[in-house]
Amino acid sequence: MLEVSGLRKVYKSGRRSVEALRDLTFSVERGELVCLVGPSGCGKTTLLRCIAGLLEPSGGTIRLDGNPVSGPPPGLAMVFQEYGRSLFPWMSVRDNVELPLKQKKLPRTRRSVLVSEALDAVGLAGTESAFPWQLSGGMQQRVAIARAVAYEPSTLLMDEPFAAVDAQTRADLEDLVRALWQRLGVTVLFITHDIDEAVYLGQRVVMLSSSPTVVQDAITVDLPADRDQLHTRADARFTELRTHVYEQIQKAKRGDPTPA
Amino acid sequence: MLEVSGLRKVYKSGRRSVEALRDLTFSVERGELVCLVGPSGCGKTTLLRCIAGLLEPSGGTIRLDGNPVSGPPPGLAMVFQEYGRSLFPWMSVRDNVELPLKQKKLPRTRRSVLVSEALDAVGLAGTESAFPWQLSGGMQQRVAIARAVAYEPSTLLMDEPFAAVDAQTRADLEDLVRALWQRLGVTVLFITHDIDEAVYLGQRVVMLSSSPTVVQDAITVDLPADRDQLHTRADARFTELRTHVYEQIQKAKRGDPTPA
Amino acid sequence: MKRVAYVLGLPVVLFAAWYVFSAGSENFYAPPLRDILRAFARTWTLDRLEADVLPSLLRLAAGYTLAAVIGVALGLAIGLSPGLRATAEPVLEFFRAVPPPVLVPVIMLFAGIGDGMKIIVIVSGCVWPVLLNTVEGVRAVDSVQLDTARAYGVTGVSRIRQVILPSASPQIAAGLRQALSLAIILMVISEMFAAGNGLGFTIVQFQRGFAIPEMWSGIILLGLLGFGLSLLFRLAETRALRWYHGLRAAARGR
Amino acid sequence: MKGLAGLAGLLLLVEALPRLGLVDDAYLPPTSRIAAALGDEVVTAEFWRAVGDTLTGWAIGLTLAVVAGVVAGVVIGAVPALRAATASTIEFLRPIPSVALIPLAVLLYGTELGSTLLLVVYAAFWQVLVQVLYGVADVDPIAEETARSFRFGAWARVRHVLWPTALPYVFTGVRLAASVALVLAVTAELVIGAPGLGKMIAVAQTSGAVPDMYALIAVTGLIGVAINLAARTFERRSLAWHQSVRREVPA
Amino acid sequence: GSSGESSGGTESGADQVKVGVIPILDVAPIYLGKEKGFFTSRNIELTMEAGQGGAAIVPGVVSGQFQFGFSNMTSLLIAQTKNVPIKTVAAGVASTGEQGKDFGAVMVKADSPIKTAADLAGKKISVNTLKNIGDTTVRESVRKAGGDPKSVAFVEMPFPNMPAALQDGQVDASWVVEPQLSQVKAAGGRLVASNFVDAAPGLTVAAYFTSAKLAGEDADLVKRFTEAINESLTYAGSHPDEVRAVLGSYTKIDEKTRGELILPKWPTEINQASVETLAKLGEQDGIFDGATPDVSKILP
Ligand SMILES: Nc1ncnc2c1ncn2[C@@H]1O[C@H](COP(=O)(O)OP(=O)(O)OP(=O)(O)O)[C@@H](O)[C@H]1O
Ligand SMILES: Nc1ncnc2c1ncn2[C@@H]1O[C@H](COP(=O)(O)OP(=O)(O)OP(=O)(O)O)[C@@H](O)[C@H]1O
Ligand SMILES: [Mg+2]
Ligand SMILES: [Mg+2]
Repeated sequence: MLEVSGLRKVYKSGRRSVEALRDLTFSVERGELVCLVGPSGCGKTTLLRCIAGLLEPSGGTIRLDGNPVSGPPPGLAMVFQEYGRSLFPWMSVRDNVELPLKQKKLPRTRRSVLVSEALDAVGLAGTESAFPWQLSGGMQQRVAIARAVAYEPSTLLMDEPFAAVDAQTRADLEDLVRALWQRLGVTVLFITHDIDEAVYLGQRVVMLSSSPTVVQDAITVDLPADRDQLHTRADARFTELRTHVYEQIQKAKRGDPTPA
Repeated sequence: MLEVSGLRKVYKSGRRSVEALRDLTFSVERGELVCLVGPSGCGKTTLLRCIAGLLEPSGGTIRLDGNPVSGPPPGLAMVFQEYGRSLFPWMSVRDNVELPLKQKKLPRTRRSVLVSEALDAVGLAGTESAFPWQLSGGMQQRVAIARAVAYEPSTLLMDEPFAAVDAQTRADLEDLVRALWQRLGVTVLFITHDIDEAVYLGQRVVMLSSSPTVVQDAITVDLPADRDQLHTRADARFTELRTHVYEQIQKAKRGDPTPA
Repeated sequence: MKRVAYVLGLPVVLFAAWYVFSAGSENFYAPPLRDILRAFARTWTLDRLEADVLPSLLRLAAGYTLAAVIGVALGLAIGLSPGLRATAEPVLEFFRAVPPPVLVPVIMLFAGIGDGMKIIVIVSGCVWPVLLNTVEGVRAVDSVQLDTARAYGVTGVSRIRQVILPSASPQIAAGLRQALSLAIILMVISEMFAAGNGLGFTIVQFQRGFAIPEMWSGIILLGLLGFGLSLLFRLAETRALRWYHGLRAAARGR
Repeated sequence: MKGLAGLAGLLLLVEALPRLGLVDDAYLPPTSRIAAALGDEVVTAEFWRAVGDTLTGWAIGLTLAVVAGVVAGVVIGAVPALRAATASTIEFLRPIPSVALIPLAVLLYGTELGSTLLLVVYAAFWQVLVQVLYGVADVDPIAEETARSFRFGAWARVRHVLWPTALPYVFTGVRLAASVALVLAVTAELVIGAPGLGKMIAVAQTSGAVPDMYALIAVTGLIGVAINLAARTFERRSLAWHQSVRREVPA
Repeated sequence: GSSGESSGGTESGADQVKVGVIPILDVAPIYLGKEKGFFTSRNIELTMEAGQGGAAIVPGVVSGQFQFGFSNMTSLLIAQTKNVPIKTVAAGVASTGEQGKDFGAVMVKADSPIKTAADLAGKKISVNTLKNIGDTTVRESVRKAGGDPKSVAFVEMPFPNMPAALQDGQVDASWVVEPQLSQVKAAGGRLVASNFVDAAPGLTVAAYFTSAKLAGEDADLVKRFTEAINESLTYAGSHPDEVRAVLGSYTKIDEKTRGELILPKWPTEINQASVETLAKLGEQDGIFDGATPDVSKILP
């Protein structure tokens, strides 16, 4: 279980000081899939970095399964918003996906199975030997996703992972994430700007306010666990939920303080 | 007027050779706003780079107002898909936006008006003195947009320019682009993965097939010129059009050859 | 064809100019190129190459390799640890500013007068560009790449081998390139002390023996040596940094 | 602060080595004796004149080398054809040791400043040039394309894109060149006998005045440390935006 | 004074003269002479340029940067075989001619098995410059003592490094000159040969020289310089205490050593016979690359 309480982060550099997160408290059950939405610049990436142990919070605590997070916890995979920069340009696509698996000390055969399965799942079979910079933006992003998927993590943090892919691929990837989540029981924290996506994917949707950032609202998505692109999105409850989230975000952008 | 005819681009590097564009022919009238959609990796960025004169096509011709494009034409502004890397990390946000204006030799006062207007329009007032790497992903993308907007171009090429911003901001920016286009009579070529966005924004939507890439289809968006987020998107014709585009893209992804 | 023209074009022009302008030179220390070339053919016979150039090259290879290894290893350590950098930098800067000719006697105190001393002299001079560039290259590794490695538990040796070194490699290459020609220079300097053979020794002997055309021919040989080694270096670099050059060339549409 | 600890360690080591009999103190005297010799030196006007002479040669030579290296590097680096045409010549000239040019320098300038400058500039120039060439090649292609798409002129591309990218490389180049220039300035004085610290070292050496010699060597080393300190301070200011510097600001 | 272009007259009319010297014991007379005014009285304003050796001094003289230079005889002979346009103008320094009491000698460590010059055969000896006056004269010592001169292995290192190298056993013997000679003696070193003495009686070790151009164009200046040098040499020869004192002005030799070191002889005449012997020895050892130096061409 992931518990964030009273999280605060202030960036200081020279004269400039930005309070990215003011006071965040929420928790994610083990094996839960939570989507996080919020206006651009509200601190979602900052939050994810803190949870991953990559950034030192200025205040508050983060606990994963009861232990305070001080560095990246084992079994964590992360898809960075800056997908392009998070791929190593000196490695082929295959090596990029395989490297974390090597760190996990998986045997070679298992690695190669995982790598090709993951690349297949994101629709990149055949590009194994290309370098990341020979791929289109969307393809690069999918390599980053494949890397996380192949890792078979126990906690998966994704920062706008589908921003650069087309609608159809996006739908496929959404289903991929849900399938992975159901198969492995991963805890997933998923940042997106696409409200439909948040509602379609998540068990819960947490909405952040704009800066100074607090939790604006959080809803439980009471849609059936078996979802599919056609029927779920056509569901009346789906529309209700998405409208609710949309309104909250609009409020957040206007700066209405309606903390949950 | 922009005319692309028989455009072909093959990337060769070592043993690998990728035919990114096979045979593209279409044209954009002067002052037209055309949206371009297509599966991830189909060559949209490649096409935009060729049009901007940044990349040498392997075959075919591109003409702008009758002149073959050999380098970036004057009055062109481009928002790159890799927005993060297209901002200069050694300059403040203000300087990043202002630099192209200096190149245009605009007087100082005019520059400062344009810069603050543009930053205001994308919702970044107050970050002028920050460095790009101190901003969130969405904010960086908006700086890149502000740079293009402040430039008051006669041709505007945008490569998934709203991929990293939240829904509300996205809507605002869409309206900003339409307003700019109407005010200045800019020729706009707009790449997006959001089908609704393509239909909402464009006078026409050009759909590309998946690799080997040709023009799969092109539709004229016969919605009224005065559009707004609430009513236009609720229009029945809007839904029809977006369904059409969606189907075409699905076809393209499956690889059905239905060239226009 | 075009590449050959590029490689040879300017040198040919320069040598031709030298040839023409020096043709009537009366100056004892700046003899006509004609004489120098004649001396070259006369001096650098196979025997001479084996007796003097080969030992030099061996020392050069040993010194350069050692400097590369030390420079990269130390540079990694210093680049990764700001604390170590703060502690070690002044001491290193201190030694960096001491001229090799005055350092040699001190080195001789500890290393004797054999090849070991000469190799140490080469190392002591050409380790710096490698070291400095490695330090800067390591410091400049992209933060997102570092975060990615951390998040996926890529730590320790594999972090260094798979992430930090490749990322810093373009700058390390710059250092190695610098060090290569410095190594040749230091080879010459080291052979000015307690040497009995070697290219540098021979050139110094020519200089002292007033064999000026021979001396210039030796300098030309040094240049050729540098040129040859840099070709090898470029070959190695092109292979090792294929991703880097590819990345830059690809986006430039060439 | 930590840097002082490092230097103190070195001083201790040099004090200990001869005291423990690991080296003969006739050839490597302990720190205290060197310090005493240094104390005797620093009160003489001759010493300060020598330091002044050395630093003059160093500063002028370094300035010339850096300016020439940067200009040549940017021009050559920015024009691929020029780069291809000059590469072989550069590789040919670079490994020619400055010391081999001593007769030429004396021929042209005697023991005047010119001799020292010739050697200093020749040696330091290449260091800067090579660094700049690599730095210019490091430009992010997207940044370059951005500049091209906005039709930046040649100067603007150099000024706003090439230069900032190359700057970290240039800094390394200047730091390398600064010490090479110092080394060559001292060496030139040492061998040619142009006035300066190097000449004093030579005199101390031939006279068997070992502590004096080490004291003078230490002075060159300390000058090097001071130069680096200045370079680092300057770097922190002008590279505040760069990965390497921004990460070190505590968050 | 008929000051030529090359010597650059000043407003006061005195000739500006630069002399390239190595700042060692050998050139004490010129420093002393300058102090005593032997040069100013001949309308010469003297500056000493201290180079580390021939590499810096000879080109300086040839190019006219210096008017005069100081060099050992063997180097001058080598220069002659290569037709370097230079000519000697005055004697520089000469051996004392006394076995065991010369200003240069071959030294070994106290406990060295080497007892005589003959034992040097097959050993490693350091000299400051290979193929020069050091190794030819040391070979002559070995030869005269009945050893095989060919089997001696010479290594090159600067004089100041030799005491340490000898002490450490990096070399078996060192040819050193003052002040290193005193230093080695103080460290317990033992003398095995006085090579200059063995080479030739009254050996002229070094001389002052000028460029052929200056010798031809400004004979007057050369003449005045020679006179001044000769006066200096004579004065130095008869005032050893002042020599020891003047050393303190241009070297850093400490006072105690200055008092102890063996002074060379400073005759005003170049000993032509000894030079010819040097030339013969050099030829024998192959340091002229097969050429034969023409002694008469370099002597004044
Ligand atoms: N390195 C930094 N230095 C200073 N300020 C920073 C830094 N990184 C982020 N910030 C600031 O912190 C705030 C939150 O940034 P963050 O990247 O977390 O936003 P975000 O919610 O991920 O936005 P987006 O949706 O646009 O990616 C922003 O105002 C940003 O300017
Ligand atoms: N530098 C390159 N070298 C080799 N192949 C490349 C290079 N750049 C792009 N490609 C290939 O060209 C094809 C088209 O790439 P492009 O970036 O134009 O796609 P895109 O339509 O913009 O995709 P996305 O929507 O994912 O950004 C891809 O298959 C890609 O692998
Ligand atoms: Mg973000
Ligand atoms: Mg693209």
